[in-house]
Amino acid sequence: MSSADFTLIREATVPRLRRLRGHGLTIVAGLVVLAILLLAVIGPSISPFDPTVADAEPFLPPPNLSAWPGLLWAALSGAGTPVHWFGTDASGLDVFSRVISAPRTDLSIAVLANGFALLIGVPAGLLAGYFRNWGTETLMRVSDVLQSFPVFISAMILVALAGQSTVNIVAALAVLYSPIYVRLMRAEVMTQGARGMVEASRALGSSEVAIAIRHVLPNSLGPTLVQSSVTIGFAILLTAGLSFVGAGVRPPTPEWGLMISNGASGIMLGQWWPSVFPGIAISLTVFSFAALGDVLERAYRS
Amino acid sequence: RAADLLLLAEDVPSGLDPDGPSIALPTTQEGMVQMLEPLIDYEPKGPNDSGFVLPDFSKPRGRLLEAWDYDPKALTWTLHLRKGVKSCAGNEFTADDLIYTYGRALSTSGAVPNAWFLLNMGSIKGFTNDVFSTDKAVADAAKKLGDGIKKIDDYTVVVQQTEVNPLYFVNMAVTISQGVFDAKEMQKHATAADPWSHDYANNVNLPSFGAYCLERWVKDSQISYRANPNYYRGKAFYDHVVVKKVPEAANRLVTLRTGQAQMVQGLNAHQYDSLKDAKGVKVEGVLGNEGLFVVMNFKTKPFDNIKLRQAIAYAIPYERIVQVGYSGQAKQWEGVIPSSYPGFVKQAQPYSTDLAKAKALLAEAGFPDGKGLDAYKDAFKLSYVSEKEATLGPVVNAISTALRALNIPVTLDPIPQTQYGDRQIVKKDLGFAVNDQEKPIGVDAGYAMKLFFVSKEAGGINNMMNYANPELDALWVKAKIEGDPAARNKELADMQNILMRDVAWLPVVEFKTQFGLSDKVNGLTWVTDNSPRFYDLKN
Amino acid sequence: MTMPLDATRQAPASAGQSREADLAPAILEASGLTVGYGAPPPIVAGFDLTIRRGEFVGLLGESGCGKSTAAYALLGLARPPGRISAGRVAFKGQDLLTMPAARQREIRGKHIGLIVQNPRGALNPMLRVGRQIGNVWRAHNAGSATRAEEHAVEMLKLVGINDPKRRTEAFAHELSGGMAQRVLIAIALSSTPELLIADEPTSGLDVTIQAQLLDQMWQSTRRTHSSVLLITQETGIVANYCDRVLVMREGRIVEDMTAAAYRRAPRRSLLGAGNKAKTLATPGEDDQAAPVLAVDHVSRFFPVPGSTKRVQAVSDVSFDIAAGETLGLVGESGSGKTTVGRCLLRLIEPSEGRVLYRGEPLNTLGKTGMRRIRSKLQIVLQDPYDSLDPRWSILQTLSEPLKLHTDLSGAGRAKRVEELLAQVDLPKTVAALRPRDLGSGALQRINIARALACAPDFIVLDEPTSVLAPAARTSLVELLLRLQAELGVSFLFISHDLTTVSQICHRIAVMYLSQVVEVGTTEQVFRDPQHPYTRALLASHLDPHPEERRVDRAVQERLAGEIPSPIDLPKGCYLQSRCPHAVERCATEPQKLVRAADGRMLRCWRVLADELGGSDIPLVHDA
Amino acid sequence: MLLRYIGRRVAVSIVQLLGLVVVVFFLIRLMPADPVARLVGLNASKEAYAQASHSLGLDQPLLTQFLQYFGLDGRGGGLLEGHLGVSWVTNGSVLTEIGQTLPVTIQLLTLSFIITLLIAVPVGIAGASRPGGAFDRGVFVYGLFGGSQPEFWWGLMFIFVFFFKLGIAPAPLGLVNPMDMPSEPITGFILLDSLLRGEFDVFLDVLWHLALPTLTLVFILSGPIIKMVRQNMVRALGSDFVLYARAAGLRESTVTRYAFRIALAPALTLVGILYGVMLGGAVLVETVFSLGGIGQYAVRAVLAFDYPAIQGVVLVITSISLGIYLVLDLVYAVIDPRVARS
Ligand SMILES: Nc1ncnc2c1ncn2[C@@H]1O[C@H](COP(=O)(O)OP(=O)(O)OP(=O)(O)O)[C@@H](O)[C@H]1O
Ligand SMILES: Nc1ncnc2c1ncn2[C@@H]1O[C@H](COP(=O)(O)OP(=O)(O)OP(=O)(O)O)[C@@H](O)[C@H]1O
Ligand SMILES: [Mg+2]
Ligand SMILES: [Mg+2]
Repeated sequence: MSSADFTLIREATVPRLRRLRGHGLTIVAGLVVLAILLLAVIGPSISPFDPTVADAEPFLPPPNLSAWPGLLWAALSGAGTPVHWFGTDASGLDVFSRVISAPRTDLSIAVLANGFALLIGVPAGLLAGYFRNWGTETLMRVSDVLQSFPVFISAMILVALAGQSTVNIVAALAVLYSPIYVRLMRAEVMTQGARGMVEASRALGSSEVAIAIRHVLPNSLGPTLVQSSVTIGFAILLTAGLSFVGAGVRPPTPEWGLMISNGASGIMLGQWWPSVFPGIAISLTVFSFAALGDVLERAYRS
Repeated sequence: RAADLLLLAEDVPSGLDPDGPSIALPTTQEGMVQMLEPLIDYEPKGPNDSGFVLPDFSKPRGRLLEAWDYDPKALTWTLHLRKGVKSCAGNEFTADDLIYTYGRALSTSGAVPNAWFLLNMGSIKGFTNDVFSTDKAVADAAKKLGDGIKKIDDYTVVVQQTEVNPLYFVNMAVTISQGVFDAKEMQKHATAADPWSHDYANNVNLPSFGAYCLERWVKDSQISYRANPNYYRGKAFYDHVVVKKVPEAANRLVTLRTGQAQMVQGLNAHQYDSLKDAKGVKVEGVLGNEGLFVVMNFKTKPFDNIKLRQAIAYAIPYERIVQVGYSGQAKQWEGVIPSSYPGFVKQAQPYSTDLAKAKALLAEAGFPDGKGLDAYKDAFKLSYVSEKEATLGPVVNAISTALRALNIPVTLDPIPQTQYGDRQIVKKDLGFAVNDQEKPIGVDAGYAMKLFFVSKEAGGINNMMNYANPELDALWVKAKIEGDPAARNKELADMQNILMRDVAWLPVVEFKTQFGLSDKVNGLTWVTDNSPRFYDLKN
Repeated sequence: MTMPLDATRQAPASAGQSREADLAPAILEASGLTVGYGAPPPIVAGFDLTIRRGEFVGLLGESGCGKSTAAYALLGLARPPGRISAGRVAFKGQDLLTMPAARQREIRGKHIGLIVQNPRGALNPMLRVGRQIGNVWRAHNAGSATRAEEHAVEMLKLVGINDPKRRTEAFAHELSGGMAQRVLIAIALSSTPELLIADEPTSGLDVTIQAQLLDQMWQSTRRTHSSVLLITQETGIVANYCDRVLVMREGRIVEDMTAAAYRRAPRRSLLGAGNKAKTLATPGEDDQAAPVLAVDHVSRFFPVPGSTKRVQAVSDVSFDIAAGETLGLVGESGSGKTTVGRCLLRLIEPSEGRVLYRGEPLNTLGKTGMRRIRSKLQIVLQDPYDSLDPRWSILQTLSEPLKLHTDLSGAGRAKRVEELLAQVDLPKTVAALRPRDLGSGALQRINIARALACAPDFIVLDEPTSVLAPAARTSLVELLLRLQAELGVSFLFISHDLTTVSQICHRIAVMYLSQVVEVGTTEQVFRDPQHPYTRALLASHLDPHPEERRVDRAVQERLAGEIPSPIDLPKGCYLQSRCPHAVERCATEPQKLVRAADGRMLRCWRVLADELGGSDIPLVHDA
Repeated sequence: MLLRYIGRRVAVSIVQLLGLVVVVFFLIRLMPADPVARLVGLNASKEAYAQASHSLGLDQPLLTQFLQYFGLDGRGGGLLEGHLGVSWVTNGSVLTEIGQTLPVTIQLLTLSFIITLLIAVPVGIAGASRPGGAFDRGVFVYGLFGGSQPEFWWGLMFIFVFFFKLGIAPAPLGLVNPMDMPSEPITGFILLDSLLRGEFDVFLDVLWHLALPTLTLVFILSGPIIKMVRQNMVRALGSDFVLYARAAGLRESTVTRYAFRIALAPALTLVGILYGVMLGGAVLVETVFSLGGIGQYAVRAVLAFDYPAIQGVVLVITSISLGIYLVLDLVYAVIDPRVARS
């Protein structure tokens, strides 16, 4: 036989990477996400002030832009006293230290909430998509209801009644986000379950559970992973909103949403810095996660 | 439009029934006091330096009462009612209205027996705990107005006390629960299921003899009043007053600054401070009866340790809290009752910020350098009301920063008002909390003692920190029925000294009750319920 | 026929007039046409072609060589993000690419009609087809909306749709593939274009439908003397319909010859590479007595959701397969072939009847018993890529059956995988690759290797070659033959492709609408088909015929319409509505599969009667 | 057929809602919170507490409370008769209160969604018509940006700029000037009511007051919707049937219409889902602009542990969301025949 009827190593893998390149935006988004991840790890340890110690003057404005180069030089060369780069807030907490320490909180809430939502949604979606019976139908109807829940209000109820703690926020968000994954997973499992590979494996004598877990599950995770990126972004926003109505994380934990909502009214008094800097940080982060989700989606589709 | 007033508030009344479910909300009380007319109040003392008119607590004056007589031997009060007072509905005020009001209080038919409570506190005959008896017959019998309250004629009522108790008279001034209903109007809306018209008062109107009548009320949004044209003290200057709910403090602030509202409330000190330099507006404030204190629960280890409590008292950064938390509009609180109240006793040696002393006391308490406190991490969760983050945030941050500097493992624990209330009042399990909302509404040191400090066994009511000191209780037993004012004052002063020594509360600051006003609005008066009286406002 | 024909262009439909076409003026000329989709290289590069008036031109090319791209480019179009970057297209001498947009639009649709590969996708899913035909017609002709509707009905009738009025109300998804393709033809022909471009108009359709459609197209265009560019991958199609044949490779035309020359030329190109299949291995005689697999009156129906009716996918099918034998299962789409194949392995439980493996009924087996037998009965599916887990390496894939049915160690499995790869002629380096790195021919070999992993006795091959390129198809057939000779395994070979079936099968079973209608040896079925359905099927088969084109031949055995839905099956003969020989009795009398004198099984009383006593059915023998 | 489908869907939804009520009822009562304390305030004598507890019915066994809520205890007036109970804070009927607050939110959302669609659809289509062009890139970036902003912050920002600094927007005091005496509601939707009464000045005034909240919502919502429209349009324009329509010589406008119709369905789904989410999610904008909608009502109910109000809000919003999904499915079936027949 000749090699004419099969090609080894198609070029398919090359353009996939090339497609990722697509927008310059992708790089920016990727860098921001990396930076945020990095800050989540080292943020608190590199912040010039303890982000929870309130002993500075309240409402110190950030230094003038023209003074930054000099101050920066002084800071880097180890001379001079630490500077409140982004000013201080109503309590006299250092805004800069809090902005760079916040990713640890925000990301752990968002990532954990998303992770638990996946933990609930993925198996449920797999069950519902692969084994279609009245039990899984009921599961879907329950998931419908969960999905029609007013997410924000429900999160608030859970947090307000169960107590304002990170654990409760994570739990609330996880429960409320899981139906999205049930749905996505189920749809994808139904497509994947109809593929020949399933039939082939069944013909080989694999058990249904083995097929579901070994073939269908891994091949169905794509859309959920794409969605994860978006969900993580939204979870960060939602946490911020919860803080605004007083059901967010516990102060003085450095968290962007809390900073924005506590500082928001300061805008009216001309004290913009306590909320604008975390505002920029949150926008940039959510934007980058969304952009990354978009890139992933395009990569997944092609 | 000169006679219009727009007040921007954090909320509007949720109900207007003094025995209704929302009576504990200040914004609800604010609505009631405009329409309910009290029996007495206090003569004004003249404005303070910011323009606020304060009362002279030594000069009670009649409102619905023209005069009153007290017979100490018979323990009876003869109330002479004012003639020619007309309600919003045009009904004339008579003894029947007062009898109705007391009868309603005794019926304890509302969600909360608030009116009953103040009369019970005043030892009025017939106002006993029997009304709550689980034996229905006993309860029903107790709910009938007996000879404790007697109508003599249309303008005279006699009230019988069971023991010497000055609190009856003090409490008469508490408009929100002792104000008098327009009985005719109320009875019009009574139903078989609701003979005391709670539904009507909660949801529709509060008919009374006050300065204002309800015009329109949309719960959760706004309430507007018209001046009562029949008001016996003369029609109010502001004919039309609207209170609008604006949840965002910042919006209230900027709207006042643009001149589109005449009055705002519920800002934090920093925000009020920012109004001071603005054109066309002013801020009026009074160190009235609001104070902030730290509660350390005697049932929660290690707060049962007096040395530790004292160490904490010396560690509190009083000055920073005055400056950062209240923009200077506060002062250190050196007693346990408001310093403006008669009978206030200043601490002989006030606690001050003294870290050396704090450290020494900490060591004495058995925790040198904070060692060993880590075991009590949970106890050091500093609770406060999460809705008050804007005001309390800087305060609790200052406290926790200061205490952590002494290696005391403080964390912050904001909880919703409701939950806070539940744990403070019912469960009494708040270990470590910051509180800025408890004030004795009755202007009397004894009222404060009974309400906050006396143990349950000795007839105390609230005692959120589970403080029980037989010495204090013994003094109260005497003071409660002390007929001689001087002797009573002495006993109450002793009690205050004991409380401060024991750090039963850790008083931190007294802060100003403030309002933002258009500079055209004058005459703001202060009443112990901290609600402004629109009637007193003038150009 | 009510087609509004242009009188001046009308010419009598006649065969063999292609010679004059060379002299006729060019309708469409393309030169140096280049189209790319963003990333280089261009997909169509330096494409030249000329089509003359009245010419029927075939364009032959492998999948992916750029045929469809070129077809659209000839109309000045490219699918985003594609762009025509160079070249010229002239329609009757006018440059199509540079003319104003309005004029371009006029040419598209009015002067050049297009029919495409995936007809259902080309129709707007949200508009009724009548509207769509009307919309196109109104874009090029003055007329009211009502007139357009009427025209749509006429056009549908013209392209052979029954009950055209009702069909104008249908949406694309409600049409069968064949019907949708007819709608496209109706659209393309609605303004009597001078040139029709047909891009693989019949791929994915049954041979019976394919023949109907191509015949129809041929007739319509001949009648109007229009030109046709017929794009296809099937040598049979070009050989049977075209006057001239172009061969395209990698984006350009590489050969251009007359159809006659093409038919006579030896098959050099990989397209249609020779029928050099080896002779079949004969199955072992002694095994004949006890078949490996016996199908015993198997039926299978599916409930129709929300109704008490049921889909009769398989009715009362019986046959045996001997050791080392290949049984071909042919029949139109939807006739139940796949369901039969699945029933054999209990991938679908038969509703009635049983399947016996070496005399042991499978339906009574428990879980463990079935698992044991699974290693002996295997299946290879149609789409090789779809049947493999894209995330697994070939090694993992081929290890799966070994893990299930053997207790080989990791190293033992790797060794066995190497053997398997060698068996299907793949280098062992393939083991490390993933499915996406392999072409479909190689993938199908992997599938076969997986089926072979546990040394099965029997494999169901469900259209294993249908998605393969012709060259890969041939080599796969060779592989299967060799494997059978080496391993003695039996096959059930399900296919539409009669050429392949004739090369590989010992015996053939023909299915129609859930029933088996004829079973016989390959020789019997191909040389002397008996059942009317078998005959029509074979007649529709487009084999490159060296002398004659189908269109030049005499009247063919032909079936009317399309396979009916298997929900409300007729009482009598299932073929009765389409059969050219049906008489009254066919409508009432259920047909039984009966053994005829020459040993074959038949399900047609008329044929059987004919054989016994003589009938008037003219048997057409395809040489 | 369609009617039966609707009937079945509605029946399923009702069962779902009943299940929901049951779960919510017990769930909030399991939470470590006690609503009674808020009532009694400082006067928390044992007696007062018991009294308050009794007045809320909380001294009854859980099951009795539950039966009462549903109106199954023989006294009637429960959920099954359409009553949502009495608020523990205001003592008013929850149904009436929701009836007052819900129209505010619906009005705001509907207006915002209409404007969003009016902007997002043309912008999305314009972006899709030249994929990869400068405009398209801008549209794409905005699509991502808009959806990733904290709306309350922008709301405050807009107030600061447009009201406080520039003075061109009304004070954030709700829908009407608080000093004006609005007429009694007819439908509860002020915009509609004013038109019904012929009060055009009121209509315009309300629109003016809605300008900033609507701007805020449009700013946020247009992001994802533009993104969706653009993406679907790009996909539709690249589809076989559009290419074929071009090849058949159809006018560009017809071709765009073809593509648009198929791009519409998923965009509508997104609008529906967002609408459902925003019913509760609009609370932030409502709070910032003092609009007093259902979101704000919910916040108050939650913070006050007003169980009947919480249950009412959750039930109403969830029913509306389920209703929207149902309507969406039907609309989908109408615009896309493929769905209808399957
Ligand atoms: N929209 C597109 N974007 C990128 N590449 C494309 C696009 N459409 C087609 N191609 C590439 O162009 C090549 C030729 O495609 P085309 O559809 O013209 O081939 P074809 O000869 O018609 O194939 P087939 O016989 O399978 O229909 C293919 O390799 C395909 O990958
Ligand atoms: N799971 C199922 N549910 C309902 N109907 C089915 C199912 N599987 C197959 N059918 C129906 O049974 C009939 C036979 O289908 P089957 O796939 O066996 O035909 P086929 O001959 O293999 O067709 P093709 O050549 O297209 O593969 C068809 O009408 C099909 O619609
Ligand atoms: Mg093609
Ligand atoms: Mg098949």
